[in-house]
Amino acid sequence: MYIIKTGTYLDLSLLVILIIAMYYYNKIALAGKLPPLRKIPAIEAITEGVGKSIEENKPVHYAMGASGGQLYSQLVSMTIVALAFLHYIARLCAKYGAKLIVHMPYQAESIPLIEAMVRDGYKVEGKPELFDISCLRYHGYGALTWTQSVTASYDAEGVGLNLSIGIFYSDCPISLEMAKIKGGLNVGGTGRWIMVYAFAMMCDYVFLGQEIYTAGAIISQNPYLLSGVFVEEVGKYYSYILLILGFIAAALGAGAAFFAL
Amino acid sequence: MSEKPTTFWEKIGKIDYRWLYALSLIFTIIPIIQPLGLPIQVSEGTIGYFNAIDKLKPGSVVAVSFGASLALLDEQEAQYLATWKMLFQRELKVIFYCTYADSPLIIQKHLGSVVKPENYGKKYGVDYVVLPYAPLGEAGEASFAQNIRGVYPNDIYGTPLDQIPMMKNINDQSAIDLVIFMYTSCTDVEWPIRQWVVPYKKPVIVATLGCCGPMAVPYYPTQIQGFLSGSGMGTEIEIVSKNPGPGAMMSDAKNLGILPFILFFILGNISYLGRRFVTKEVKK
Amino acid sequence: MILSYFTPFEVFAQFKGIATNWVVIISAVTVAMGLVYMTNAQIKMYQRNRTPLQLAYVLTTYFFFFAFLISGLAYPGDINSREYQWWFQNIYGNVGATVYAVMFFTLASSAYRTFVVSSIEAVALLLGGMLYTLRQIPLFQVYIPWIVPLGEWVLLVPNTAGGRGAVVAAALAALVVGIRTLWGKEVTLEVAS
Amino acid sequence: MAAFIDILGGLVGTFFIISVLSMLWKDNPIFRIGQQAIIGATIAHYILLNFKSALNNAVLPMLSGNFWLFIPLFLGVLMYTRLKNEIAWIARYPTSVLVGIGTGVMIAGTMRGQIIDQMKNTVLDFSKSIASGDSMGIFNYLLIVIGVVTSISFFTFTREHKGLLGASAKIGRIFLMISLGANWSGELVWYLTQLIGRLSWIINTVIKTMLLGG
Repeated sequence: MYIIKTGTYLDLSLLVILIIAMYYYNKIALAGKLPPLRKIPAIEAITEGVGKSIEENKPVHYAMGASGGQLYSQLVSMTIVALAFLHYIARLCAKYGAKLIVHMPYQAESIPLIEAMVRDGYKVEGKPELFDISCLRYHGYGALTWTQSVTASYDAEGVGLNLSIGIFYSDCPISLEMAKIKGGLNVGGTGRWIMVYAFAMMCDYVFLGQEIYTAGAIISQNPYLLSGVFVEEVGKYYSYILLILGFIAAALGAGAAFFAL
Repeated sequence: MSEKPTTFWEKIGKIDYRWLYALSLIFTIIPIIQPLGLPIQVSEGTIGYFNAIDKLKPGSVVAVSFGASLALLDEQEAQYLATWKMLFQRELKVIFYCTYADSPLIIQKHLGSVVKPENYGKKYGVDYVVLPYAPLGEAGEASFAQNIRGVYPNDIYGTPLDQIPMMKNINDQSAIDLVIFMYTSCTDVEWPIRQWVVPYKKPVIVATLGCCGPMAVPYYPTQIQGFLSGSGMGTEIEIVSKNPGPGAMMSDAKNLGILPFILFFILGNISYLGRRFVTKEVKK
Repeated sequence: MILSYFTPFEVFAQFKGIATNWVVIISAVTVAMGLVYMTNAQIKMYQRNRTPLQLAYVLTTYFFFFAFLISGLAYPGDINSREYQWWFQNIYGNVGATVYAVMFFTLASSAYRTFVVSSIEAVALLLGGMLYTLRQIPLFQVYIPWIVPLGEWVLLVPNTAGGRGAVVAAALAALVVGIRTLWGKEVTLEVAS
Repeated sequence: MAAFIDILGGLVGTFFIISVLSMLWKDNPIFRIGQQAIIGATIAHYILLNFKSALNNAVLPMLSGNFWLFIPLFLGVLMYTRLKNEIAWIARYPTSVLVGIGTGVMIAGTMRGQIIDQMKNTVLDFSKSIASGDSMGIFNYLLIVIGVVTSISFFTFTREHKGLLGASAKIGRIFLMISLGANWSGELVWYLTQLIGRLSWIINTVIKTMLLGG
């Protein structure tokens, strides 16, 4: 009996390579020797949007998707990134005195994390008293209900900046377009490629797919997160090598066997 | 939409969206009230789908894997209704087996009030049988092919299959002459190929959503004998089988409903080109 | 979880089964929390805008909340009863389908704004969008028959290529977040603690 | 003439359809009443659904001897400590359990399905087309290989997009844009079908059949 299941060798090699790369880049990052990352314009637009909101006396809306509170699914990483952005926007709102409205996902189990993020954002900026729990909005079950309620909130309270980062399904084409029509500055992105089109077409500044993860690292300026971007690049080299080895194996008539490893 | 447009070119690029919405609504409603009968081109997949049913010998057994969703019914109802009519118009034995939670509700409604089998002289238990919902998945499809009673011991009314006359000699794939696989998740097209075509060489036709059509195309005609995707091909099967249904109205409404958008798309580009080359308001 | 993926040992598969069952139970129990936050927001909205209309909005929410809660408990068969499903389908079914319908309008207006020939990227976006749209409309299939293979080519070739690259890149990033979380270096979760 | 209950259902459904559609015009009380109603209804539905699940999957099995299920039930209850700020820290334990399990699920599922299999399809489709000698197939699958390689390169952040990487990223961006356009299009026509379905339901089912008895 083998210790490792057949059909998972390639997976294991990828995992091991990423862990080694993470260990290596963490060391470099902690020594402060990481090279700078390419700029993502949408990051700067967030601060611009907060300024616009204050100027127009309208709130900043933050949405992580109607189903954006998934903690135990395949998409948990996107929830974690969305929480990082939530912390960031809460800090900016506390710092500059903008009103923040958070449209929470329907997964109630994510609420403790969401509240903790917002509270801590205000606390870090030394203004915990500005936190108002009624800024955390719960809109019931399902993406379609959420969409309606978020639109109603734009109508009733106005929208200066609409920052939408996280897991989005069919909820974003309405919420993004309505924020745009109501005059809001739309900034956002999702890792779900099938819905990125809505962000690309409706946002003033967009994070395309993977960019949300990189942007999450940049806004945190945390060495572990920044080093993660370099680890991702190692993963990309791995996929290129896989492609080349796959072609060689296919030329030798063993393409399918190679990928079954 | 906040700054007021000044030039003509700017104005046609910043028309209030509500005009687009209103026009789309009006153009969509017209064919619903009065179908226009705009031309339809029948595609090869539809002809293949029709022929697969049409060439069956009297007494053949058809297994319908019915994975229909209420939320997506508008997209597929025309396909379903035309298929039911075709099946009941011929001397066939039909097994409907539900593979999605909403499917029993839909099939009961269809056979209860829309396409009544008794109007075609068909009797429950003799000419057709409806099996309840079971979350089959691909493994379940394989099990069904090997032993129908292992997956569905009873029909939708709780009657054991052994007590249903039609099912007397139908135990597994060997009795099935055609599989109609109806599904809503695009990649599921591979299931009947892997579980019916490859191991048993059974003829298979499929019906799915419009967006899933391109994923079914590569399997036609080598592995599947025909396919329907979306309400467009639902209309086509209505025409080919001479069974009018909701598809014609759907296609007309689609044809007209998209026109305001195309008009606005053209206006948007004229506006951009005008502002770039005539008034030079925008640079490359 | 990871060991159950890589190793053939039954004990890990059993643990995986138990763990996935537990998370469903934990999240099921937490479900009423949303009601507390919704109530907070409703009270605040009414305090800010003490009008009869605002009061009507608040009362509507709670009327429907209790109506569904009671009817979901009162009928034999609870939420699976015919009566409960009748109400739920007539309201939620129609709202759901209509919200999808509204998206047709929002997608159309966003394309009016963005489908302009302003750059190579924008042209690629509008070509991908328009060719496949026309391919799906019956009238264009009749009068421009070559749109069918062209539209399908767009979907099966450049769309597959671009989508595949984007999915791989996002998956690698998600994987890195996951490894970092298990390593205990995910600062986002440290903040929450 | 249709039964009263069907007519009532039709009218209720029509009200909610119009309520949702009216948001496109502007904010109005019909939209807001419909929206508030649906929040209340869905929260109740969600609570009923989950409490039933907790009852069937935890409480009843626990009462019949499976005492271990007390642990997830208790962890679920701990989540509510978030509502009292002084003891809110307790909620991190059940949260950690959820995130830990979620991360394990994600890592195991992502590597094969979203990375290795994507490369596998890219290689095998291309090599099959070469074996078959279909020149159009070879061209298409070669284009896919180029598209996959260049679009991945677009997501490089550790180097500026200049030189060879810049050219590759630029080509990759075009593939990405076509993909976004195609995704948009697929959804647009589907949503149009939904619109037709709802309008047809109001006109043909509610007005013509139920109200006018046609």
